[in-house]
Amino acid sequence: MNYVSKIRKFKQVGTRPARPDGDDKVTGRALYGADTVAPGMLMAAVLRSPHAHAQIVSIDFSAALAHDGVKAVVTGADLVAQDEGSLRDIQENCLATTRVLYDGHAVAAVAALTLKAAQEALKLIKVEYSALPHVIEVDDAMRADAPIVQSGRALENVPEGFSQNVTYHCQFGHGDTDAGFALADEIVTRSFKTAATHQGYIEPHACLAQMTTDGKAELWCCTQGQYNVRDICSALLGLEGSQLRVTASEIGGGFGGKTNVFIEPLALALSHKSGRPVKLVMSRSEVFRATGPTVSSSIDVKIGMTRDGRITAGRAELRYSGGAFPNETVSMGAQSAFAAYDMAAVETLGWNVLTNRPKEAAYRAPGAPMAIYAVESVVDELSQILNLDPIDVRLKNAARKGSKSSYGPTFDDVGLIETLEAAKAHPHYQAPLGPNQGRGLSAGFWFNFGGNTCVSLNVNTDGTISVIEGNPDIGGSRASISLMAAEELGVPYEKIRTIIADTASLGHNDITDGSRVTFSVGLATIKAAQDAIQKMCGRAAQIWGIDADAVTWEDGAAVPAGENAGKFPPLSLAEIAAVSFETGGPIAGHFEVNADGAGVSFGVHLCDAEVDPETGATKILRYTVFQDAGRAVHPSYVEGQMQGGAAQGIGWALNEEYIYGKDGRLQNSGFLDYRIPVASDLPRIDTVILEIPNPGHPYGVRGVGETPIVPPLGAVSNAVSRAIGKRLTQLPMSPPRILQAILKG
Amino acid sequence: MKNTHIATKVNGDGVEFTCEPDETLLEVLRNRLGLTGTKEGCGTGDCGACSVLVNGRLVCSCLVLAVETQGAEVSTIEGMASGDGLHILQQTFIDHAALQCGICTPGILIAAKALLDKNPSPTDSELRFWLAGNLCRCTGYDKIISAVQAAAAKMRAA
Amino acid sequence: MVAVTLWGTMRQYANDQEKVEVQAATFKELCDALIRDYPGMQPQIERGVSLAIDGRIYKEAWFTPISADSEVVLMPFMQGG
Amino acid sequence: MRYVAAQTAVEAVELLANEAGISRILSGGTDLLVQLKSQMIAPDLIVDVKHIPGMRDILPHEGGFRIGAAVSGAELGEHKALCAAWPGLAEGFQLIGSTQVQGRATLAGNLCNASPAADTVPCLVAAGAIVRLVGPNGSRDVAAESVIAAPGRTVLTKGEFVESIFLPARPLKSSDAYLRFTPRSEMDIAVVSCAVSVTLAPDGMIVAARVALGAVAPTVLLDSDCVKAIIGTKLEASAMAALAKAASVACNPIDDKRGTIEYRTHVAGVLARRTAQIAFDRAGA
Repeated sequence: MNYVSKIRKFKQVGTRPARPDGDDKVTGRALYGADTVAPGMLMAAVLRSPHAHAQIVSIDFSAALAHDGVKAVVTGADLVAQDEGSLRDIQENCLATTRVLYDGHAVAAVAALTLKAAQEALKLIKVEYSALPHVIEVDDAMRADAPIVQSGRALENVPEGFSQNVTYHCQFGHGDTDAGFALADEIVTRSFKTAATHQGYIEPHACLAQMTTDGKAELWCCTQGQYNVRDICSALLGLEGSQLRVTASEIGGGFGGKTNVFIEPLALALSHKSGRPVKLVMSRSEVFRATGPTVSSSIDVKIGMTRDGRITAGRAELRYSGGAFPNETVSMGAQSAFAAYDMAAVETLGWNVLTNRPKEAAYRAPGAPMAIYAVESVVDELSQILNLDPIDVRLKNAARKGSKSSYGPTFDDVGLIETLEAAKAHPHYQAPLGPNQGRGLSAGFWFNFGGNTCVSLNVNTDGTISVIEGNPDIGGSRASISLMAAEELGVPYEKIRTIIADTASLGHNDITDGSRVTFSVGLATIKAAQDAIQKMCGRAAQIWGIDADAVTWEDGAAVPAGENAGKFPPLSLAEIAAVSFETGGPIAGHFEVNADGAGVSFGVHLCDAEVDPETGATKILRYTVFQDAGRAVHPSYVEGQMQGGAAQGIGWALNEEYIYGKDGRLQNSGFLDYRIPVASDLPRIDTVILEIPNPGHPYGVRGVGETPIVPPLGAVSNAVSRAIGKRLTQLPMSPPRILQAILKG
Repeated sequence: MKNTHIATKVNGDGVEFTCEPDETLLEVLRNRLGLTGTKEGCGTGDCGACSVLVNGRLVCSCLVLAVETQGAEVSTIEGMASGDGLHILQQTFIDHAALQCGICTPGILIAAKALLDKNPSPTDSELRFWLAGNLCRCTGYDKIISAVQAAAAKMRAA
Repeated sequence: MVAVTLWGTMRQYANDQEKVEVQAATFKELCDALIRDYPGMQPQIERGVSLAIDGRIYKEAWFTPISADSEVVLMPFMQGG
Repeated sequence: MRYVAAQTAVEAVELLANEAGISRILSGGTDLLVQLKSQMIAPDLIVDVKHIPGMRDILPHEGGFRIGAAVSGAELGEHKALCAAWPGLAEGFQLIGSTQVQGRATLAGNLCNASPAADTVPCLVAAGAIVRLVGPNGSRDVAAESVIAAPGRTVLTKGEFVESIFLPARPLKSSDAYLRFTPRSEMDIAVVSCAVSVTLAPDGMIVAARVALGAVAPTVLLDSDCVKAIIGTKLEASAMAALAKAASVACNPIDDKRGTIEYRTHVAGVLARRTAQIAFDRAGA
């Protein structure tokens, strides 16, 4: 549906009230995944593979089961075997059955009276492995003679003649690229590599499961999507969906990494076997070894440009690896690589390749950051070669309303040009630079999703409102949802309380992903409010004895619609609510939708970096984020998304990476050597929110959560490349890599 | 392993507990005393989510054995607000949107308060280096720095 | 008839055409028609596809109407973070 | 596992000497607890030494300072006279871990953990620090550079532990400095590090120096060629070039997740120059 933007004046949307969960979170009362207990609870621990790739010859857990305090042991044989591809992969990833496919792959789990007893018991489990050859790097895994991670997994779209590790192929684009390159005055071709990075949420995965002998179960866990957890766990445990109630705890960060299921089925299976509640909490090392990092990539980009900065053609070939299980993340990289440009000829090819790494999990705009980094690096290099202003080059080629996007559809209103112009006009862009300093710029893009959403809105008899939604609040969404309900109903924000339902209390909601919550849940909340308003208008009409369609809603009250309807003083929401029992019963609004119309979001980041020419150390001096938010419902949390995404992207660009030894084992499974940015690594991150309303949302909202992680990779790389006068093509740009580039002469 | 009896003070209250000698203060706070406001992000002193004060010193409670707190005074996030009101730092964190997921927030509040008690007017740089051991993955630290500075100003004026 | 733009990989199942015409008034009818006319597309369509109609992306929505003059682009089914 | 908070040095020595199983000394615990958590070690006995009288004192001694083995980084950083005399050591100590870790970590612990990349060890070595050990046969003094035998291994014998560390008196116009290279600004392990202690003549010429390099060899290097390069100079360009070269030549590093041989070798020279300059400027100030 199109919500043609009547220019609406908002009273509450766009303000910055206190978040409803603020008090609980600053006092330590908020309950996260590991913060609950149950009477008689056991503690569980997981045995993980020390091999990158091995056959499981046998598992003998008799000694573990006999260990003091141990109540249950589960192995892969205890989960219900799945036939279907992706469920089967989740099952194998949760507990390996015949082969371990990466260092850290779960093999067995133990529940005991204490965590220590469970950990001791793990050491008593005898697993006989037969080691198999492994492969870690994506380019190595594509070679014909590479060790095979899984065979028979290639989809029909993979051409003949590739290693069996290649499971997926895609191609996008339009126009004649050869003809386009022939028109170019300058062509740059470069190859890039990016490392796998982890979402790095501070809260490790944690859950508390209770499964009883009558086939009922309760699960408390930190997740981005309790309904998804329910669906997967019921399949893996053989439960009816209705009998497994999943409650999402407060969530200590996710960024896509908590869209998956890892330990929950193990805890349920252990609870089933022991007849006791089971708590299972990952260690930080387990989080790094066994939960999803993003894909690692190897990318070739070729772009042609005329002397005056017009892109004539672009081509990219992307090879991604998301670990030991098939995925199609590369398709989003291939679609978005050139999304910022209005191009006559563009072609992208994508390949997914299996390696002996943990199963990829989505990470903020999955697949896009590395693809756009590669493209933005080449566009920057062309701007340098042709001595053109990098913003002017992007403005000249920017995607706009009516552009045929690199992934096919024609763009509606998109805010890229406005965003670029804001960057160009900002004082940051003109500020002087000192020696060894460089300024980098990158555009970024994300599709943004809608999806399945269900919201209930209860009008309480005291005139307050309870909003019940089903998407875990990662970054302040309860505040935004409450604001939209308050706006639509015309009641103060303080009258609203929004809660996140468990799986039994509200219909299905898709995962909190794809920057969909403020858009989709907001849409459903507005619609649920309208549903309630319609009912309240009906009650007012009855009270006044006029037709229901002669009543409208203004400023939180029912009023007669015009002169002819009759003369009655407004009936406020509170007044209608107070007599709701007398006028027909409780009042509630409801809405369910598979939301479409999520508007794409563009961002532009400016980064100033200084490089120490003797050590290759990089310091980020100044950073500014420009982004089209459609409509910033709670601007503080929009800024927060922009700043947080920028910080993660800076970490990705400079220091974060999965480091493997020759043995295929992860060498840096802790926060000491997996270096996420600390407070003293970063400058202020300035933000400029643009609001180009999304025609697909009643308030013009676009998702904002994912786009901000896309531009930093290119912005930082371009800044560093300009600072040292050498083009860098590999992330992270760790000091040894930068120094090597400087010294190479 | 034999349990040891420990008498200590937590947030001003006398507390007695028994624990095994290898249990950390973090484990005892969370699992034996029900004080789950102190979070575990890593268990190895690299993230700061478990920050508490022991005898007035800012420490990671995951790097302290509970048996070491015999006779000590321990301060946790649960003791920061007074009965009827939030501490200025807590209120300012809410007002400045300095938290998103909130898992790092208790540790950052404890650490920030320890700094302001010692240095009421830190520079941004002093603040960033002081808080370098408190990882936050959501905010990019920007609003945290603003909030602490705003709270410091209010505390100086108070 | 609706003209559907195919992404590169799907063109091999339609004689390398970038655009194909099918008789369909909804998303579901379009998927069914594509499978009928171009059986090579069946596995991908069954795994999941999105559809961009006049620039707006739809997932799963069977009864989304398509008019003959709409711009219709077939896209992979997407997943976010 | 048993935990005992020893009240006297004699008690601690007896406990350690009589333990048949694995024993560990606890002072700040910032390394020990990580090893326990990661199940690297499973000791039978932990002896907490920080309650022994004197272990948390910093006392003037023979014109220098005697630092109790359980003095934390935060406590040392609050000792103005010590920080003024040994700013490099104080900075090196403050670089270990976070503010939280500073609340617990000790010099003795950093030394006895025997990591090639320990931040305070180059500082102690450059300072000419003397480490006092107590054990079943009484106490003995060992030069800081002789305490570590190999990565993860010290010369301490069964029953011995560090009681204090002595920093000698400073001649006039003396100072020190410490720099390390890490990818992050904080919360990191040195990829390369360097400590320099210098004494200047009244005319500003370097008359005495000690240069120590960390994370470029199995143990911290106390390098005489680096010293030769700067003695009798005012760190003129030629002296600096010679120092950088000597530092790079002295390196015997490994490739690991934190750095490459090539990188460490190059940056050792850079850091030696920069550290010497800071120490020189401080001594002359």
